[in-house]
Amino acid sequence: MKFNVETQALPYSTIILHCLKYPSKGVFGLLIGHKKGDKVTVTGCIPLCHESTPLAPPLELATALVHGKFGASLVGVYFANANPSDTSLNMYAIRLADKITTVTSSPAILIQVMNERLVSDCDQDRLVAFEKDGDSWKETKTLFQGSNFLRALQTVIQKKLYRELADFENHLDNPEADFYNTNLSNKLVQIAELRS
Amino acid sequence: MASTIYRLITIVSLLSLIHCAYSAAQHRFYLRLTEQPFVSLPADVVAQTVISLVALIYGTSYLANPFQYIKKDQHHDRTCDEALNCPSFITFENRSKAMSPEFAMLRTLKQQQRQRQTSSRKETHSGRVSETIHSSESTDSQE
Amino acid sequence: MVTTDWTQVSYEEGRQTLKKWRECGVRRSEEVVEIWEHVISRSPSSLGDEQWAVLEQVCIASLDAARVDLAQECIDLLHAQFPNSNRVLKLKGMQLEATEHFQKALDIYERLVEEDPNNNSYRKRKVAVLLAQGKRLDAIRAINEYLKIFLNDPEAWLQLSELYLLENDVPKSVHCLEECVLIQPLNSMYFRRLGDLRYTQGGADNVELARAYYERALKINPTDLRSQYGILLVRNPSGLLLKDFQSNNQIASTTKSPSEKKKAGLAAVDAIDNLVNRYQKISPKSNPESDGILNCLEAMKVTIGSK
Amino acid sequence: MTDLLLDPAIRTWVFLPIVVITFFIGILRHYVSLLLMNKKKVELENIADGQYLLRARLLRENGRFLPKTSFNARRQYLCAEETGYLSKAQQRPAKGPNPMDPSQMTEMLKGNMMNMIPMIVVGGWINWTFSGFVTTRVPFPLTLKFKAMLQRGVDLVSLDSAWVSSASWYFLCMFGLRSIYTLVLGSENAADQSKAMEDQMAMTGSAVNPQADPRAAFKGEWEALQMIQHQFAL
Repeated sequence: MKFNVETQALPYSTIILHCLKYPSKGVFGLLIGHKKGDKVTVTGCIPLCHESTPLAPPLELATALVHGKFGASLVGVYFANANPSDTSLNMYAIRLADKITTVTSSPAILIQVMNERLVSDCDQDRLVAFEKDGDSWKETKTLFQGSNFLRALQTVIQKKLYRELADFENHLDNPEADFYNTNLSNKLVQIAELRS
Repeated sequence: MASTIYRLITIVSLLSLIHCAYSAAQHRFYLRLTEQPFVSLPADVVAQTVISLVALIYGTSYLANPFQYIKKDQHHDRTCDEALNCPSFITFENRSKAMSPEFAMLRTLKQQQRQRQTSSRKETHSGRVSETIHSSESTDSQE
Repeated sequence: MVTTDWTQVSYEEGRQTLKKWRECGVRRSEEVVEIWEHVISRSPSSLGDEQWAVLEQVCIASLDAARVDLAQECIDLLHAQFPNSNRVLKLKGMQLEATEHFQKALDIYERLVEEDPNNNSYRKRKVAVLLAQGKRLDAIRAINEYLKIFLNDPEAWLQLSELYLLENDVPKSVHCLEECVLIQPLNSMYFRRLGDLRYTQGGADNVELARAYYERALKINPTDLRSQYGILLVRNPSGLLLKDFQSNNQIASTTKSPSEKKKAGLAAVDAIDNLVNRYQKISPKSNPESDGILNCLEAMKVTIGSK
Repeated sequence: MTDLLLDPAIRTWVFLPIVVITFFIGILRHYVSLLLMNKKKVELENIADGQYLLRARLLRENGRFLPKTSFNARRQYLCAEETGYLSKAQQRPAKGPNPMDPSQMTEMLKGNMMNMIPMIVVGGWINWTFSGFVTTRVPFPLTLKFKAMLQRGVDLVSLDSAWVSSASWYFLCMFGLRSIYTLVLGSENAADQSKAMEDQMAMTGSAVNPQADPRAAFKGEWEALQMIQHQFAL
């Protein structure tokens, strides 16, 4: 079944901000959204950790908490590799996606951030979606937001909002940090009129 | 509530201890006035000193905050990133490099150079010759 | 997440922050560059002797933040002050690495190692060059070679364990972490990370070891949230919420004798308790989701309690 | 207590100058030794020896945090018959510090030249110039045995042993000011102690000094490791 993945503006920019907050590390996160037929809409994302080799305990804990809160609308995993020239699929992300597929009993999708396309003047889609086909992961179509969204993204990056983003690891370091980033999302919507 | 009681006990026992010291000095001064040899302190002063000492120890032992594990972790306030970070092995192949304009120009230069090689390899059809060109060219581009 | 705007920070506070980051080896390159450009570069000389250490820190940070021009400036300033110092040469090598002239950087490091074989930082840079080129297996071999001489260097063991994790070789990574624990038995992060690794390895006795390590980490550093969560994970006999997410070989570990199950249940409950009172202290203003997490924990406690 | 009245001039011309002299001689000695002490060339092998000895000790001390299997694996790695580093190091040919060879000679000469000679010279000079009178009194009563130490140069039987002669006051200052030296000098070299330098010290600091013969140390560590009973502490 060929999925058609549409990432809304808010999760799209949160993913990019998560990559920018830890430029020299691989990042990981969960995707929230809903599925209708072969169309998957990603409405939110939760940054989990910022190391290319996340260990089982934080991943299990975070997925359990997020699953407890969002239930079946947990649709997949996003990740980015540390080395910009390395575009291979990260095996920890694949393992997590498979586990989500078993738990939510519906095929999970995998979104990879293409580091080399993050440069400001690139107009290609920064995110590439994959779906499980048999036991290998195939690339699927993604709906791209278009250039006005990119301009909004640039203003957010200029304001260095990525420093306010908190992922689950930051939460574990200091429980005051909210890894659902509710305050940041409101700010994003307000500043860059991103439809949430 | 409880800690105020212990604080009270500590203060009272401290005061009574000072009072004992004062009365002991007073006793010595009295002995010297009446030129009597100093033998020992009067029983009540000794008793009061011992009791107030015990009360003081009892009070302060409750006021002191709970015992800590002897070997404290010296940099316990470090976050996980700081503790597990290896600064001497820092590498610079990261996202900020991929996004910076200067390196974008460097990268396009490398891509053109790679395309030239693949096209040159097709023309000469002899892998070995182009391999030597490739290796020599790559060393030049490194200079 | 409260963030400070580093451009408006006072000179003294900027200096203190740089000093703190230098000591705990924090990697916040963009902020270091910002502090330098907006605050400290106004009058670096007023730092006295400390300005050379700050310059070195700014140079490395600017290389990390892909600002090769700023790095070149720092290197020139340092070179002017210390004309033939090896450390400035090392910085020059790092700059070559950043501009992808790996072979030249390697030559510099080779020369530095011959000149001063006792200094371990040059050898580490040679490993870093291999890492930058993406040759992970060569890097692993190089670190092992390095560790044959300087075997009490926790940083090298940490990097080696990270590399083994990248190769998905958890037992070797555990071995390296154990070395770090040997060298610094009072660092709660190493114990907690060792517990994570053992838990990731899976299997009844590994989970048991993970529990031991989490408790030791908690004993050294009682406010470590990760160890508290770790104990909850390990002790979790059949908390409904977590069970389906635990990797399947953990389930095997829960088939214990009833008395042990009881003990595990009790320990899980009090692990949740101290997590709950940790979260109760958080003001919803800073973390609106903290009560959401509280409810999850309460739900878990109910399911475990009823078991 | 025989109450002697000391001439206040003693305080300004004897008591204080001795303290100042000792202090500055200490600082001078520190810097001269820094200049003279050439950077001891520590070969790589000595560092490796030092590291392995430190490793064996760390294994014994913190071995209780590791499970039995990994502890035995490490012990085996260190103490195996042919391959273990500790066993190999024991069979190495003895290379003790033979005093005959010139480099050791100069080292030793420089060593004692640094601290013995200034002490004797200055002590003698003070004893010669400020001899024959008492400079100060120790506040607490002392037994007679202290008399010989504290009243060198003033051999009055009846004098209470609390009084201190100038020569022994010099020696008191010599040892008393040691902590002040670390305060003054310590704070100085802490300033330029950047992190890299610290690691550097930590790494080579534990190197075995080239003169000592490591074989005995290795034998000790080897036996200690063999005997230890591993018990998982957690």
